[in-house]
Amino acid sequence: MSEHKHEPVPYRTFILIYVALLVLTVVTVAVSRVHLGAWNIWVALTVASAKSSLVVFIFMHLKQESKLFKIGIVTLIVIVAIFIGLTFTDVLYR
Amino acid sequence: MSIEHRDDTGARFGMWLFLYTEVILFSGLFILYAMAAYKFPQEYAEASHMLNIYFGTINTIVLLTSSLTIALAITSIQKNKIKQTLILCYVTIALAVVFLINKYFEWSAEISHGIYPGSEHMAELGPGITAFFNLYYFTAGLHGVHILIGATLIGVVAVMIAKGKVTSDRFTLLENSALYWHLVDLVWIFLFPLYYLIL
Amino acid sequence: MNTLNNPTAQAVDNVLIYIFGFSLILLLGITAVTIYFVVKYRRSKYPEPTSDVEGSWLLETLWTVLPIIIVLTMFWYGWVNYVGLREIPADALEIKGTARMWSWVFEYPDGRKESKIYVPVNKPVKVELYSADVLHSFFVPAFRIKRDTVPGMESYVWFQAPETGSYDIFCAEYCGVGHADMITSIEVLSEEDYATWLASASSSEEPRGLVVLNEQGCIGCHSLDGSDNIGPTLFELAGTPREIEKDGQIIEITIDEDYLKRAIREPEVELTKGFGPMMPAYDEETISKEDLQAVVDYLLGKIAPVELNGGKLLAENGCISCHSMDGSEEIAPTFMGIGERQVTVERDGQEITLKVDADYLRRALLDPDAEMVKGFSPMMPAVDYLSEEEIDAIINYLLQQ
Amino acid sequence: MTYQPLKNTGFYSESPRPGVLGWLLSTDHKRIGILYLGCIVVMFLVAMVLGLALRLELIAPGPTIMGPQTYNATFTVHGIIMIFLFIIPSIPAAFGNLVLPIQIGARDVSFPKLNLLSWYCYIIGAILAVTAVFSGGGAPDTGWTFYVPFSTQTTTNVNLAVTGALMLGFSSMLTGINFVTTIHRLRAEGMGWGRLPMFVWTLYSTAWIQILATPMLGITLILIVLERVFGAGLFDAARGGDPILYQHLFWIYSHPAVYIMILPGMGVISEIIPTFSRKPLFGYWAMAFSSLAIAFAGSLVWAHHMYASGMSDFAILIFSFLTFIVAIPSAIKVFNWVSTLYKGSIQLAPPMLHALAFIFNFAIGGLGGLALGAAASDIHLHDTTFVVGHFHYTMFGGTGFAFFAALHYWLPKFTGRMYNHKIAVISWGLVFVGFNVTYMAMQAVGVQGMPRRYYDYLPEFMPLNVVATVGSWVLAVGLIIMFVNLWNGIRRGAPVGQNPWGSATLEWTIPSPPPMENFGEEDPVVTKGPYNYKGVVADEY
Ligand code: HEA
Ligand code: HEA
Ligand code: CUA
Ligand SMILES: [Cu+2]
Repeated sequence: MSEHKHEPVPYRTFILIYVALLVLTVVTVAVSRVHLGAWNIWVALTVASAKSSLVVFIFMHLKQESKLFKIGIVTLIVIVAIFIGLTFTDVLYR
Repeated sequence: MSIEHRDDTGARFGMWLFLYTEVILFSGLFILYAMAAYKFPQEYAEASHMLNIYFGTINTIVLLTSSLTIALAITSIQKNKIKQTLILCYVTIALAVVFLINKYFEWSAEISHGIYPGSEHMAELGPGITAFFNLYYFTAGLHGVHILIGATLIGVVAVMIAKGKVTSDRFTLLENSALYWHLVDLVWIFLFPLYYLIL
Repeated sequence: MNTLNNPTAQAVDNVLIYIFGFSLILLLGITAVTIYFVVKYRRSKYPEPTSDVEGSWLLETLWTVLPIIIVLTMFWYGWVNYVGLREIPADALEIKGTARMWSWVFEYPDGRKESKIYVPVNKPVKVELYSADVLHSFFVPAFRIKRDTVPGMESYVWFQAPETGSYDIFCAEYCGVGHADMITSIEVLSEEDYATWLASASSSEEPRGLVVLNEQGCIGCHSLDGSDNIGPTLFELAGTPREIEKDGQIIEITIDEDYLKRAIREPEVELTKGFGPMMPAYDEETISKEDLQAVVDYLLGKIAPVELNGGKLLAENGCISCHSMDGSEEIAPTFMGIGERQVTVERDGQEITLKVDADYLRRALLDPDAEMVKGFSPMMPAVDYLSEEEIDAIINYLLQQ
Repeated sequence: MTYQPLKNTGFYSESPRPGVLGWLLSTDHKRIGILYLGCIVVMFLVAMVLGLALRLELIAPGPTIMGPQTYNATFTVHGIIMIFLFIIPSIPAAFGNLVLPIQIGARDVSFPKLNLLSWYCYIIGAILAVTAVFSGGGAPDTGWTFYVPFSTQTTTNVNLAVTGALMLGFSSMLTGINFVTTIHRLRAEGMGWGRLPMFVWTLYSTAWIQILATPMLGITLILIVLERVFGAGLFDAARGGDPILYQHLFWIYSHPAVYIMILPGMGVISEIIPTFSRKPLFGYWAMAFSSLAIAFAGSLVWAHHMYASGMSDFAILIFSFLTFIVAIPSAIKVFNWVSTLYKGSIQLAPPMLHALAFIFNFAIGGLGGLALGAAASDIHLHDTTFVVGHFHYTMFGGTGFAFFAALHYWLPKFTGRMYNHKIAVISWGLVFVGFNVTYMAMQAVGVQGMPRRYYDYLPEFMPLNVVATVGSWVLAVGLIIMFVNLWNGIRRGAPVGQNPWGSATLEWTIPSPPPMENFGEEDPVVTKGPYNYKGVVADEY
């Protein structure tokens, strides 16, 4: 089994990402205090997705992993979306 | 070549697959959340106001920091800085403990207000709010359990590092428990806005 | 599958026949080809394969596209007919049906409650469905309609019966021990029978106690005829001894008013030996003090036996639909003035004329075909399923006409 | 016949640890496979006897051999055992473990220890499920679907049963993770994706379902327990819950689960039919992709179990449509199997007979599924014994027969002994006939409108019920003969060479039973496809 060792990620990168995450956290909290009605939830979710992709790609090294890993993630997201989406076809139209 | 051949990528892939299952596990609770949120928008806003946003924010920061430290730990073990790695692991565990203590105070505060599954005070608050808090307790509770597991994992790995079983060229165990820890963080990244921040 | 000529059943049967038909063709085709190949290319005849084709994209596309078309027609046909099951004709009669472990209560617009559905023939009927406890399902095979009753949610079904008669209602969603016994029926009555049924404020005739027992569905678990099923029977309770289980130990008691009241208000406290704690408690809201008293009185037989009403019995048992009260004689002799009438009947071959009296009527009820009234053909069912008392009541009633 | 000792006893004798521990602590995929197989067959027999009891009760209206409570408990336990303890692990966990690594030229799965762990999860689950029957408030009576609110109210022993199911789910999940990783990482040199035996492809698709769907069962069951313990009321309408959402969560797992059940079975059939026609599988890639398609589309149709539940009509429109789409890949498979026979050289050995029976039964079951998938007709058929007929046709007539086929096909490989063919054929005939009589009658009485889960029924349903019950006796006789024959085969059948059927996949290129580590010193190098029978000869036995 050919084991390609990928280079250690420099500390700096991690620190930067960390700062970015903190900033985004502040952003959500701040935004959530202003009234946007239904938009609040969507903003919150977008920010959350941004944060999580940072964690997944950098902290979890997905960036360095092979294509297989990425395809896996996409599949996962699609499936979760299907589960939630199709359940809504019931609850939304009842 | 024997069956004890080594396949780090395979091991990591296996771990990722396991994380998928964890995501689906929580997605079940998020489905329930979404449906109830659609049914009771006002009640949900009200209820989330009853949660203490400071506890939530602090815990978010705590978890993000712990995510950072464990990520750094991997780089440092790759650089064969064993001592540093160990310290980073301990810090991570410490942060996990902080998180749980924080949660303990938060919950005891809420419970003292009579807000917990099955309490008669909740019954008075009406269905929407009850639904919110039931889900909140179960989701946060399940997340708490994962924190415990993750911390223990990292603890075990730390011991193995100290014993030299996990080294700069054989550190998949550390990577995998780090992956698990990041997942715990990921769940919270969604849990936090959904429960504490919706207006 | 007996295709019934009522709208909902038609809708469903169309689809069933379409899909089953197609399926049968496909199944036979596939099986035939398989058997043909197996026989033709058996190893004894062909020791080695005579071809090594690995596949054919032409065929693959063919048997991907064709099935898609086939199933899509099935899907669409199924859907449009389903829509028919949900769209209720405007003038539908509305009945409120509530399921509970393990019985049905149907409430009519005039507030009357029955454990059966009585509806006029040829009238669209909407049944609004509710559940008092767990999931149940309102299922009428004859009309091909089914819908779950969900706690905290309203749903409905509709049907229209072109023929009078009795149609079974099953509970199709599993709901515990009584699931299979949760059977009642839709009684489709002719216009005039329905009118009589509406008029006869039936429930008031029966003693209040029995009415409550029926309404609350007690009968679902407790028989009145001495047979124990899910719960102990309610037959002749007065003064009978009972082994009951109270906090752990078995004690023997004789059934009396207080015991019965306790047993209804808080059943789980004293359990009759050999029965599980399944009965729900009935509090003030569900059964008022007065009703409770009425029930207990009824159970202990403290009330005069019901005065059976022959006229009502005739209506209930559908006699009226053939024997008119107004002298008209389409199908069968009228009941009008039957009390003092001469009839010419045909008994084993020869004709005889006789005066209508009690035993003639009894013979006519129990063995109608033995003495056929002149000019009418044998079609009346023997009503031997009626009790002695009921038959007497009917005869008295008829003689007074 | 006279007893002949085996020349080599392969992985049975070679083991790091001797005796029982050598089995209970073994991480060898073959030994774990055998452990699974043993437990699964035992569970199968137990649940079958329960099934027989159910039929006996239904031979006449009214209580015949049991009362309502017993009946409810019986079909619940029958269902739970058959689904969670028999059919879901049956082919993947037992034959998957035995065959998969060898077929891809590996020496074991990626995570042998995890593999053993998943077996222990299975055992714990089994123990919990069984104790649930004999302890506490009595055997669970919820049906295998655990529908709320009944399942949260009944006084019977639901908690234990549910926890058991949870463990079993976990076991199945771990197997899934193991297989996906193994197939990706441990394929031998030259074993490209285009050379994977179809059995591997189906196991791969199955494994993905096990990973992506099973956790949903986990959370659902956890919620039931929490509901019962803390009375939280997540599904309680009075407290903002929604009983129908439970059904969504349950079926989000349990419909994909039915494809966990059938896909490996389809894989087995796709191995056997080419072997006994000595001809390549027709439409290899179509078969491979249809497996993935079933796995994916299978996760889009769950709510077709809920047409009558009070779900929105729009949802019914969507799910009915998707349900019909999911039938297509199955159709493709059937057509390809039949075409594989064309111009072959067909030998009706016992495995082949079971495979052909599979096609027939599965076609009936699946086509019945179409009648259930259409909105209007399902309203009538839902929760009638037609549904019971449908899923026995797919699960027993499909997966069950595939399991029998696999037993007749691979047992000689892993025991080194051959069973008696004549008896095998006779038992096959009895099982096939008995099966169809039983469940055809059940489907028919369902169309008449007899609801399922009824211990008692109206007289008009009696004739067909009697037929079904009598059929189940024929079935019983056939099955007993079959199992006895196989058992004798294992004990003292004639020793077989390494390739009794003349198959072309890798497991037949090594001794029977295979040695530890499967292959000799150097790893195998694959040079030809799995269905290339050129020059492959079946050796005598
Ligand atoms: C191995 C298990 C298995 C399999 C493979 C299937 C396969 C299918 N099932 Fe089944 N099903 C169950 C197990 C299974 N099912 C169980 C256990 C239940 C009941 C659960 C409970 O309530 O207890 C159930 C219930 C069930 C229902 C709910 C019924 C109800 O409760 O109202 C429905 C409804 O749509 C359904 C549909 C289908 C369909 C469309 C398929 C399709 O995948 C079938 C595809 C196959 C074919 C189509 C036949 C082969 C193809 C041909 C012969 C070629 C010709 C075909 C065409 C041209 C289309 N099933
Ligand atoms: C793989 C799945 C599977 C299999 C193989 C079977 C096999 C059988 N099942 Fe069942 N069944 C289910 C899965 C399965 N079942 C499920 C999931 C349900 C739904 C439960 C619910 O509603 O919740 C169900 C429900 C169900 C019902 C409906 C209950 C109801 O709704 O009222 C009935 C009724 O007849 C039934 C009967 C049978 C019969 C007669 C067999 C026969 O095939 C059995 C054949 C075997 C024998 C006749 C005995 C053979 C004897 C031996 C092999 C040797 C004996 C061994 C020893 C003594 C150790 N099953
Ligand atoms: Cu009520 Cu089943
Ligand atoms: Cu399904």
